[in-house]
Amino acid sequence: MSSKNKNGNSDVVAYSEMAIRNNLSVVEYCRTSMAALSGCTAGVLGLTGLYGAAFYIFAVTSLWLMILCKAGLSSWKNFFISRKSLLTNGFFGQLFTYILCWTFIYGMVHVY
Amino acid sequence: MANLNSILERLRLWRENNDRKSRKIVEYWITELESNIQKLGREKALILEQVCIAALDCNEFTIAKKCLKELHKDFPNSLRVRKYEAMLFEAQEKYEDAIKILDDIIKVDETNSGAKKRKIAILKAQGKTVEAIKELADYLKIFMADGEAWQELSELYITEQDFQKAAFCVEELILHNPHNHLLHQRYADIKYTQGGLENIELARSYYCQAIKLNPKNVRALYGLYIATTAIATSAKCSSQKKKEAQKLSEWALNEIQNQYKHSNIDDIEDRLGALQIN
Amino acid sequence: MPATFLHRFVLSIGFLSLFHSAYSAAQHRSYLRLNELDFTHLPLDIIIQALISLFVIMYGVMNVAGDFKEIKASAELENKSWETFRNIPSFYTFSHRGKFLAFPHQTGNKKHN
Amino acid sequence: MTTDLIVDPQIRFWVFLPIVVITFLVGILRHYISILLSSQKKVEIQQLQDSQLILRARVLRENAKYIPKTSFLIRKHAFNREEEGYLMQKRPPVTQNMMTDPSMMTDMLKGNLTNVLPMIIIGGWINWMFSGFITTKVPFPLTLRFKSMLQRGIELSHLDASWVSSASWYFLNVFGLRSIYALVLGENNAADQSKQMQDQMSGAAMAMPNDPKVPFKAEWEALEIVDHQWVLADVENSIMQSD
Repeated sequence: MSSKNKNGNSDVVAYSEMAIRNNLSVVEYCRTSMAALSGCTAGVLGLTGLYGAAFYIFAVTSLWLMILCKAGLSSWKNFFISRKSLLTNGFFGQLFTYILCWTFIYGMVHVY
Repeated sequence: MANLNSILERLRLWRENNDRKSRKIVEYWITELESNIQKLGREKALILEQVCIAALDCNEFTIAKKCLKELHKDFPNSLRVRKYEAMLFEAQEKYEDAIKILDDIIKVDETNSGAKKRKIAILKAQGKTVEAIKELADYLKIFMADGEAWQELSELYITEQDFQKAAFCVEELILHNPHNHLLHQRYADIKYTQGGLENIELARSYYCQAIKLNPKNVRALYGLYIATTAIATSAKCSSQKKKEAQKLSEWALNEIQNQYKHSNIDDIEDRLGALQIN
Repeated sequence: MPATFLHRFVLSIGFLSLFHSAYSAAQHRSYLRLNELDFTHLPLDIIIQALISLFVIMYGVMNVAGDFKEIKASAELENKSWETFRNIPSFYTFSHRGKFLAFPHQTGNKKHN
Repeated sequence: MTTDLIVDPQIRFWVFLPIVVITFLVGILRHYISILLSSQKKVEIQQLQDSQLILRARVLRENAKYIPKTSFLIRKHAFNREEEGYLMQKRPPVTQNMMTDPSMMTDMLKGNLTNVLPMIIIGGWINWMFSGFITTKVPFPLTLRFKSMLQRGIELSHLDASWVSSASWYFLNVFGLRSIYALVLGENNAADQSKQMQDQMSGAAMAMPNDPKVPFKAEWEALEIVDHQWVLADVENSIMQSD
């Protein structure tokens, strides 16, 4: 048993770089769309202040769940190395997109 | 329309895998693609290239010429399209003309590896393997990280039966791509063919590695079986080693039988006997 | 599977619906302003429509974005054989038996006649 | 206190929306212009050889454990042999002066032409064309510190900080639309396909410093200290145990 474990540890799982990059670009695409769209929705709903921030967190989390569903709840390990980094990566990177869309639609709908 | 989409999908797959399905591609071209050239969108150039090569492969020069004309319309100054012109000459066995075009390309762009490779392919087509090897070795002095070229060189060495050098090329490939079970299997194949106890033991290790990377690789399992049998029956071996080899060969046989559990093949051992070299 | 017509359809429906809800919200705001009422919250139907269309669009986007590939390096090689792997287009030679086995297709014949 | 400012709805259609549309379209236009202007970098064959050499030395170092020891030693010798080893080759020192190389200059000019110039011109034009409007309000409260950032062109000390002026709205757009461009234009859009046709087959690691001596030396050192451990030494037992 112990020798088996040792073997398991010494085997570094090889990942195909191409596939990783492909997956990341798909996720990035979804993330940017989600930031833009959820920003628009927040603007339509007229959320202000902390409600908007909460909505962003809600959007990111639900996107994460959707991606996991798409990859398959049990087989996500075939497609991503870490589930957590899928959630946290790009959290702040897309925040600016979200705020811009939020401000834009909020201005269009609620200000005038 | 759905039909066209599925064909495009298949072509894409073949392109990625380097499948040589020339006959099929030409058929697709005649039945579906030719009338829909404009609908191919951004893949148009890639598909035209693919069809062009396939057509040359099938001796369908009219189709190849048509593809070339389309490509030429879109990219009048592209060196890549010029290369396909050279390939057309090549397929028609007008090697001088082909070489002239390729030399022109190389003169314009010294780093054009595609044209250089074609020149080597021409030597190969003419049967001048030794010269092709020499050219390819020169090419590899510059493009050292070109896996395709190393692979081709190893094949050329094998046709010349220079297994030591072929093995060197495959080692290079393994370095570039250490997780590819096919390369490990190939290396073992070459080492086994080379013969001698040391080489066969090396072959055994690499067959094992190939199996480890892909347990479904039956060719490696067969290879492992014959390699271990050769060790077990070798006169020069210590009895300890023989025993281990015996064990491994039994294991390999067992694995092969597992693989074929669902198909009706019996007497694997007899069949394997036919593969033996002693 | 590539992005199908259905997914694009879903996507555009979602966009239309989101746009519609935005328009309704703007209308609601101007109605309130004309009647000098204070804005507290949007009518529930607009909120629900906006949220639902967000998820409809996201569903479309997820499908349009493309498929994930297996990241295990061995996954794509598992079913390949050496014969496919060793086939290199850059070094194709055309002087093989295919030449003698091949027969010109109809399209070729037509032009010759 | 903050909502009692009523903005003319005409501003929405004649200032607010046009700024977004203009910024977006200019971005798209700039993308295509930069594709048009981009020139194929000419790669010297010597540079190519050097970069491939380094690539090969690197994979040898990283994956040496997969090949037998003798094979590794042969390669190491070829790379590191004194006098004639690949990594010991002398290269004529390349001194590339920025000012004397005309292609470098044009590249720099093109970069300026497509990046900096439009931003200044369009920014100035928008500032002049739509000056002095309050366009929108950010839906979250901000401190007074942001006033100078968001209310460029409006000098009103009593105005709440979350109102945004037209000039500032333009700059918000310039920075915020970047990821949207990536979404719309895609990483491998149609424009890239034509570039591919112009023949680029020489593979990765094209970028190469002008002076290969430094990376050569580094590779040489790294290769010297590689300790070869053949990973296949015990593979027979491990596969038998693994099932």
